[in-house]
Amino acid sequence: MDKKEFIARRVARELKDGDVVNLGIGLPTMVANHVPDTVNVFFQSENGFIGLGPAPEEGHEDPNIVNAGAQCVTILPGGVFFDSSISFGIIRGGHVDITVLGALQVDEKGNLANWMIPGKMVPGMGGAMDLVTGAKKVIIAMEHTVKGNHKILKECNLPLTAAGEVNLIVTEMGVLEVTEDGLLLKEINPEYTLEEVQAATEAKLIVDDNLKDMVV
Amino acid sequence: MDKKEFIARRVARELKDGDVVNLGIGLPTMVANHVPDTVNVFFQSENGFIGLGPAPEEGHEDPNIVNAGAQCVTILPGGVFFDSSISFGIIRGGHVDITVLGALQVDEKGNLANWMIPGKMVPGMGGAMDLVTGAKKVIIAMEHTVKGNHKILKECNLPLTAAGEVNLIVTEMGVLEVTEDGLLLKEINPEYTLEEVQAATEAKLIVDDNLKDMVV
Amino acid sequence: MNKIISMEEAIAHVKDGMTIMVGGFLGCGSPHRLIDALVEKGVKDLTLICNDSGFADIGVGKLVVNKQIRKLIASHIGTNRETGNQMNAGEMEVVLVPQGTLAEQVRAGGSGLGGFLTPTGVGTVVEEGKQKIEIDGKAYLLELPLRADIALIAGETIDKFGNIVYSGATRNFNHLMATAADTVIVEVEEVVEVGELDPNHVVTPGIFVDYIVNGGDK
Amino acid sequence: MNKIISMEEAIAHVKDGMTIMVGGFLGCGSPHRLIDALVEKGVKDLTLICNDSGFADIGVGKLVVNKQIRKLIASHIGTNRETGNQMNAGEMEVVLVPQGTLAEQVRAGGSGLGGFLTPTGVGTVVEEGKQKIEIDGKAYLLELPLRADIALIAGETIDKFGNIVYSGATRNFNHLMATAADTVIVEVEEVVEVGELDPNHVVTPGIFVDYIVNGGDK
Repeated sequence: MDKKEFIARRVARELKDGDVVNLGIGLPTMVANHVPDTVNVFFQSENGFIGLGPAPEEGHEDPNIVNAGAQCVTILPGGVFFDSSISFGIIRGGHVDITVLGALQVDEKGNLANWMIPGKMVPGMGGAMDLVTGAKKVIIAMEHTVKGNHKILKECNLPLTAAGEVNLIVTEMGVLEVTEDGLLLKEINPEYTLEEVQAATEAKLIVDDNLKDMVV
Repeated sequence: MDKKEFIARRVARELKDGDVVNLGIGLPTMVANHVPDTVNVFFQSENGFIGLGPAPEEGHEDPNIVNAGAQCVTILPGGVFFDSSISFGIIRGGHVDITVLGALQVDEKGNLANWMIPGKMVPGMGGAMDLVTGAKKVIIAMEHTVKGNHKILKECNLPLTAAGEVNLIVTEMGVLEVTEDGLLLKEINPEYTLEEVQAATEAKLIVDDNLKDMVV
Repeated sequence: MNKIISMEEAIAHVKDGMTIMVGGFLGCGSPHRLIDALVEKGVKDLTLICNDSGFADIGVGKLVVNKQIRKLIASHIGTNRETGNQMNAGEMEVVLVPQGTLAEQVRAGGSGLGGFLTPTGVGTVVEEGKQKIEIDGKAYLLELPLRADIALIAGETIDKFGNIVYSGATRNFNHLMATAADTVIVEVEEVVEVGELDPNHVVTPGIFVDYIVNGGDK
Repeated sequence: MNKIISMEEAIAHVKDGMTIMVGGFLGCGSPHRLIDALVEKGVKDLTLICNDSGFADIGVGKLVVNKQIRKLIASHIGTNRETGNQMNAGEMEVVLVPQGTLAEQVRAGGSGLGGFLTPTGVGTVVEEGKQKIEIDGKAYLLELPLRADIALIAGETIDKFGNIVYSGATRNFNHLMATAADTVIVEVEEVVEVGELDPNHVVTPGIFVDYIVNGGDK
């Protein structure tokens, strides 16, 4: 299985019936494809609606119904359109249960950097700062390292998206919870050893007494 | 002609084509009956709509369409319903051209008191503080005195609704503009003498060089 | 996830001493059946956040007359003499708030804002105890958000997920209060199936609504 | 009071050096014909307030490519490489703002608020130069309102008075910007007679709209 799909599948298992969920662009968007049939969640699209559905069949695209990445999508029965102030009132007001985003860097204090690399790439924060600050639970879904370099650090050195707001990190290697004491490795992909996961992580990992295999 | 109707008729002449207008309860509400046919104004009702129309015919009342005084009214073609935050966004944001309210006291600095008499009557400010603060032009429509006592003062002694926001005062005796130098008597009802109007006013009146008769 | 409950189940959520928001403007758009049930049950020591205190026999005024309110936060109390009586007798605390400020406080409470700056109330007793901040030479009051344990609101039509459409001037505080309470109970005239409401016309998204009481059934 | 004007008359309102707000989200809900006319006319030195800088060939991105923007206030510029290039070359000033903050700033500008407190951006570079206020032990940034000389927005259906109904996700910043500019010009697909829109369904009241360009006529 592709790494990204593996991560998306594992994140999907975090979603509970009734959750309002906002998925970031890229890997996080793939989470929608793996929600169990028994779990009914509501996807919020920060550009202005709730009830985000799958991509339309070819020839049935409505240019007025797009996701936050400008891709044509659909709205499910029971969905609602609203303006950007209401959309971010929902987000900032704590009415989004889970947001799933990618990261450039994340650290053991739950700090997140995902919106710019000074002097190189400045896409802007879009809705990410509001989402990470406002959502009840922030899940980072990403590959554990980038080109062999650490992304899970003792301390982020890129400009932050938000300070201390990340709750869970899901990678192809494992599931890490941000705790007061640091990063708690709760699940490990059995394809990797503990030593390999620690070597791929700059922050010191606390291994859960009850460490489980990562199942997707 | 009844004093109140006289006042309402004169206030109606202040309304210009295209104005968004909010009328307070009581005398100000009567202004709506005297808008010239050639002038198209839009009445805003702070409980949540624009396009406030006349009272419905008997038997055609809709309990869901009431004015801010809980009286059944109608909505005109082109009207729009909205929630209270949008309603007061319109008011506070300066999108109401004229608000017409009554007063317990008004003074030469444009201060207004119309929401409580300590120890006696405390109805509350309702939307009056927002209206007086937010509307582009604030017109006070009231009888010049109450039981022979002054209402147009050097300085209000009741708790204020807003400081320095009143622009025009229309009574059965005349039309007074609040200027930096004090109250400017711009029109006088020919049934009264200048001396009578001044005697009925605590604040010292400045008489307009171009003083006109009050026409309704 | 069935949100439709009985009036009895709905009212069981309201406990003595809670802070409740109740929608409506002088009774227009108030959840009248929920209020009647609350009067019947006699829950007491409530803090009530509402635009006004209604009339003695209409809307939340009944809760005042029945002495169930310990503290009232409202913009207007002039249509219910009993409110003034209890206030003057020291039986009920009353906090009077400009209506636009009240609406914005509820909206802030529902949308995660820590407060807002309004020019309304500057130079009046409304200033008391509040921080005054000058922006570009103009004075504003810093007003803080309001939230409640429970919001009791009314809608016209709702789908089974809780998406609400309002009729006429009933929207007032109902939509805002739906966003600003831990538990939101809505009384409606008509319940329809999910998908029957146009997503462009829904005012209050169903994610805000916890329970629905189908008044039309009564 | 005829609000319907030609594209030429509409664009004549936009002058060099003005601050303009343009609705849309990555081009969805943008006033595409007004933008094209603006490109054609070549008005320059504009300050642009928009959610994003679009794509090089879609939405406000065209204005960037054509070097008509002196300063950009937006939440996202990653889909238009030209924006980053001009920013890095010092040709265009770019102020990046969290999207929810930007929406709220425009709303504040339109509704007479002097500012608001948001938790978004605390502990990040967004804090720089802003007042930080603690409420109940939680830190917030004081963000200030935004206004513009002109708002160019898009709607789906409008009546001749200017009441706007939107379709789908096109509402985004359009409704908010209609409240926050001295002059508001809306481009729509269809113009109907006053009274044809349901007063419960209109999103943007016509009192906010100064001019209508009937794109459907073109």
